[in-house]
Amino acid sequence: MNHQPVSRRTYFLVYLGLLVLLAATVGAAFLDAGWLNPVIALTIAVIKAVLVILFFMHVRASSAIVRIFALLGFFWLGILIFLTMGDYLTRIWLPPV
Amino acid sequence: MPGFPDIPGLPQLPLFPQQASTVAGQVDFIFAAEIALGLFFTTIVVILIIYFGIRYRRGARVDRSNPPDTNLKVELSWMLGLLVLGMGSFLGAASVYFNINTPPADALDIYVVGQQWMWKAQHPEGRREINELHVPVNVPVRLTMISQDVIHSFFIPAFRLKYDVIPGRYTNLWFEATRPGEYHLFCAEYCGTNHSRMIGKVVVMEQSDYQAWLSSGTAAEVPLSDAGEQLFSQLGCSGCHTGEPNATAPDLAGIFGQPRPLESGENVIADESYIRESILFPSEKIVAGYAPIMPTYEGRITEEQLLELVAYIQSLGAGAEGQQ
Amino acid sequence: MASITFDRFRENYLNAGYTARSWLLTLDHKRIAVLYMISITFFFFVGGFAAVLFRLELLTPQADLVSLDNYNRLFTVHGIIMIFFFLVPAIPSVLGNFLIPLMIGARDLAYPRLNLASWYLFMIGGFITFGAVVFGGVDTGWTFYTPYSSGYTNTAVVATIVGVFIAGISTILTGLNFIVTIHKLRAPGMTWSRLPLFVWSHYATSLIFILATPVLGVSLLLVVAERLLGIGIFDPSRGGDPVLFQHLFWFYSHPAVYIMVLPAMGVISELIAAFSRRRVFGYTFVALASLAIAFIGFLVWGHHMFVAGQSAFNAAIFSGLSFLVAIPSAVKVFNWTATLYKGSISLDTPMLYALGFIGLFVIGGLTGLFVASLALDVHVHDTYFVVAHFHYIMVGASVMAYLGGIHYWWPKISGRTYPEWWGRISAALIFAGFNLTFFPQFILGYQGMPRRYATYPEEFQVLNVMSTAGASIVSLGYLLPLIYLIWSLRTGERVGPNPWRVSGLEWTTSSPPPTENFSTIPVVTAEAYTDFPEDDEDE
Amino acid sequence: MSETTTTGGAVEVHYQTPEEKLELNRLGMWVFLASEVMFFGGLFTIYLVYRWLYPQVFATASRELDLVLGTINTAILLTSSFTMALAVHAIQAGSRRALTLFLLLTMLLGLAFIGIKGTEYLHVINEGLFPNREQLLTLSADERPGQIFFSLYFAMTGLHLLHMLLGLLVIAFLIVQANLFKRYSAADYSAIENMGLYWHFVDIVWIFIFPLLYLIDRAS
Repeated sequence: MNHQPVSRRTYFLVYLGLLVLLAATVGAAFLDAGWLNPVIALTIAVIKAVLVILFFMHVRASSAIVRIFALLGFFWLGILIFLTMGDYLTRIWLPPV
Repeated sequence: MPGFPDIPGLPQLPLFPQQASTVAGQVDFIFAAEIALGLFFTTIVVILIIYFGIRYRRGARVDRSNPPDTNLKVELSWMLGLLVLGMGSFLGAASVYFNINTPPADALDIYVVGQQWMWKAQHPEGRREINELHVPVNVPVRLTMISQDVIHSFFIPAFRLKYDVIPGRYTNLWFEATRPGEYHLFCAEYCGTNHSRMIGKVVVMEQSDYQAWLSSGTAAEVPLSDAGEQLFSQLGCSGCHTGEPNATAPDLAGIFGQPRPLESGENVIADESYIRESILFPSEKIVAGYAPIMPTYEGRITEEQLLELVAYIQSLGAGAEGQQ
Repeated sequence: MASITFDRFRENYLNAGYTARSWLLTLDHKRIAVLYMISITFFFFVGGFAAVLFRLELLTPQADLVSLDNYNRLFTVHGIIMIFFFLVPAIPSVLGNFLIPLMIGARDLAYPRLNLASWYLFMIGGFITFGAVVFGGVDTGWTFYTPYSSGYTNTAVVATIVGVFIAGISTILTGLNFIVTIHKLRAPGMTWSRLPLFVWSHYATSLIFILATPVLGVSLLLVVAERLLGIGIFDPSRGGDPVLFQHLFWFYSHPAVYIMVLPAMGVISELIAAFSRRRVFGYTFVALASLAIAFIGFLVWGHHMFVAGQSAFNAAIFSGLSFLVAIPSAVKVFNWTATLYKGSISLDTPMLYALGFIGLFVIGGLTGLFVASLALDVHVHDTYFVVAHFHYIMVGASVMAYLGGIHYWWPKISGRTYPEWWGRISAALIFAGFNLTFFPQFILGYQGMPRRYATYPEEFQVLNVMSTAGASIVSLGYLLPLIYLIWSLRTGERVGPNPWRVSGLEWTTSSPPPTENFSTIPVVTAEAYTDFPEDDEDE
Repeated sequence: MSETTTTGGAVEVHYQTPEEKLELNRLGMWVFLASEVMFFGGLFTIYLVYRWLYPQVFATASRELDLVLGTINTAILLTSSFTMALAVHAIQAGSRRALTLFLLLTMLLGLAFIGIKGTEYLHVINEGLFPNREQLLTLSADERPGQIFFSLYFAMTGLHLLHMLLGLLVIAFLIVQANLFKRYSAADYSAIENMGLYWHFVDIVWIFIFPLLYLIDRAS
């Protein structure tokens, strides 16, 4: 097994990418894009998180089981958010009885 | 949903409490149906366990050759059967639930405030009562409920109905009583020391008796909307909500139940919750064309007074202009 | 029971050391399991004592034995201690801890130090909470609903929550340990399709441990922050929604029901196979049903909130999903029943517990459908119907399985037999007493008696008296095993590796097992439950 | 690998090879992080609910936070993640010296983050924006949900900070272990790798906290 799954050069490029994305997200916040603002902010955040997970945390070079557990938490968080927000989003559908 | 047969003398049956509302029979029907379903499965499992337990007891000389290991068809068929039965029960119970959750438009309004540890009810005509609720028989009644402190739950077993009474937000419960009499009223959500003493009774009366009861109140018990109108000027609301075309605050006549355009471009229905929220947190949902200048009344007004204001604004909407 | 010549001085995990240090600093999963067994037994009797007291109070409609406040404290003690300090850790931390390495052919769990740390965290949390609820008194119920818990009660909520939080960390670490162990430390040949069903169900349980517990942790922390710092996230006077707390609370606490029942199902699968002397019918389906229950169990929490102010639409989704969770549960029951077919059934104490489990679980599970039905739940929610339902699942089923498992593996744990006659008596007493205690509560609930009531209208008295009578029988039933199992440590017959003559790796090593479990790591060549030694009884 | 236990018996023969030990510990850490995702996830869920209920108040309240400090802190944390990645890289090559250097750098950056966060807290508290403070109760009385925003601000950043502090303690411990006791090598670096995973996770949490709290509606 290769003990160094990611090279220094890649780390540096990812780091630069993260800083660029940080600048992008701060910049985008000053554009008045209405409902798109939070969407842009969260999309950039997700890209940053994925970069960190894939490269800094070596998931790109990891075993299948590690990848599954890397996804598991986020998947379950999705369940929590989806069904909780489901309540708040649909409270206006019927009169709140 | 067919109703559960209304057997005379049912109250004597230990399993079922009195049925005194239109949904009670429906709920009892679902209950009976699920008991039947449950008995069916329990009997099968119990009989099989006893039968196998005796027939295949250790030492018994029986044919034990080739015990089945697994059988996809058997597994799939009982899964599918359960799915069908489950979805059937789900749909039956859900249809009654949506009925419970959709009050008819012509329902009689009564306001309920829960607090540690009592129930307070206000009738639009002015009668107020504590730990009792008088309602007419055969008339749909809609309760608008709110709590002054912690979560309570308004529970009338004879009606098979309950709904939580939550601080900070109105909840509703509607019913149509079918049988005059006195029924238990319980608080079903644990609310502290005297939770088990937060009980009372619901008195279902003939409609004529109810009218007589309504008008037998003291002179202090003015109709809610009148009390609300008084508050409206006392608190200074009428200074801005003058009703004139160029006033600094919107005209409130005829808005009740109507969609209101907001600054943010959305629409919101001016229901009880919206009116309450606008009095307590005025700047959150500003009606388009107005400045956020209204002060908050949070902490300066009780839940009962809020309900009086709601009733007052509702009474303004009674005219035809509300339909425009 | 077959007795073979046995070297009584053989080195095993029990005689590996007698000092307090050799127990309190042990890294042996078997010794840690024994430590857990002692601790949860203590908590069980604390919680049980509270239950006896308030059942006595409920003999009469008035509050004459204890005050209203003390009644509220008693049911809170009962709920918090029983759930967080008995039911949740009972089977995983005792039987799971003891058996998972033995069953998969490993020498220990993946992280022995972490395992010991889990026990210490459990004890620290346990004693903080114990002190708070017993000496301070907390009256929120185990559900800690806001805004009562965060703004209104003036009891020792903060200390209680701190204890529960620490115990929560302990269960997360236990779950983590099990997951890594099951993934990485299986003996050669022990493929996933050969894992005992006990291990499958503990794997599913561990997933719930690690994914649900933190959500409870953070929502309880916010209650503490609200009390101490004035951070007001659920406070309605600032626009907060107390119902949001319920969402987060039940996101843990509904799956927590499966934390209590899944390991129990694992135990039952083992017992049914062992005492029918055949492979569990539909092994794959029973195994996958555990995972299905764990997964669907996360999608149904809203059925605790049908009348709590949730949107009717969302309530309907939760109701539909709740019916789905019945399918894998029923699949298990049907498969256990089918396992009896063409088996060679003996009704030893563990099997009596297992059959009792099936009976109580069927009733508890089916009444689960009642409370999952939207309109019906409007009526029975927060009444004794719900109380009866979840006691059938959590006490009826889980405790039966725990006791059945303890009896079945007692020869493995202690190296000695237990008195069979007393075992059967206790199983029968518990089954009968339990039904007498809780069946009347179904009727009571449908008649409308709300839960957590210290006083009640007089027409409910007859059923309450029946319930209390049953509770006294059940208490006796629970005391019996405590006495005769301890007694058997001195008087029980010493046994060989496989006294039940059943299949499973844990029965291939001596009883009690040596510290290193196996002298050489076994190589597995057979499917689960197929390796029964020849039965010599029919000769 | 073998460990001696205090029960007197020798137990451990879990790991056949160093690789297997690394993989086992790596899996353990990821399972733990899945749990941590749900821990912070509860808070994020609460955040989403209230932002949906009170979009205006959240936008107003968010503008009270110092964007410059927030951005600098984000950059610092990203940099610390980078140095942490290099630390793991160093020990994978067996260099304890480089490991120590990068761990020290990471600690320094982490301390800088905490320092800046501290001044930000002081600023916010002095403005009276701590929930239940007189100013917040009176200044924006008709915007009570603003208190929920600041409650969430303190809860989310506070728990994040707590995780950072814990991480810094462990890094300090690792530095001591590596230098005083010559632990860790190219074949045995689980502790370092897991510390890295933890640190990156804390970074990811911040990556989401930053836009959600600081960047709600800066345009208007």
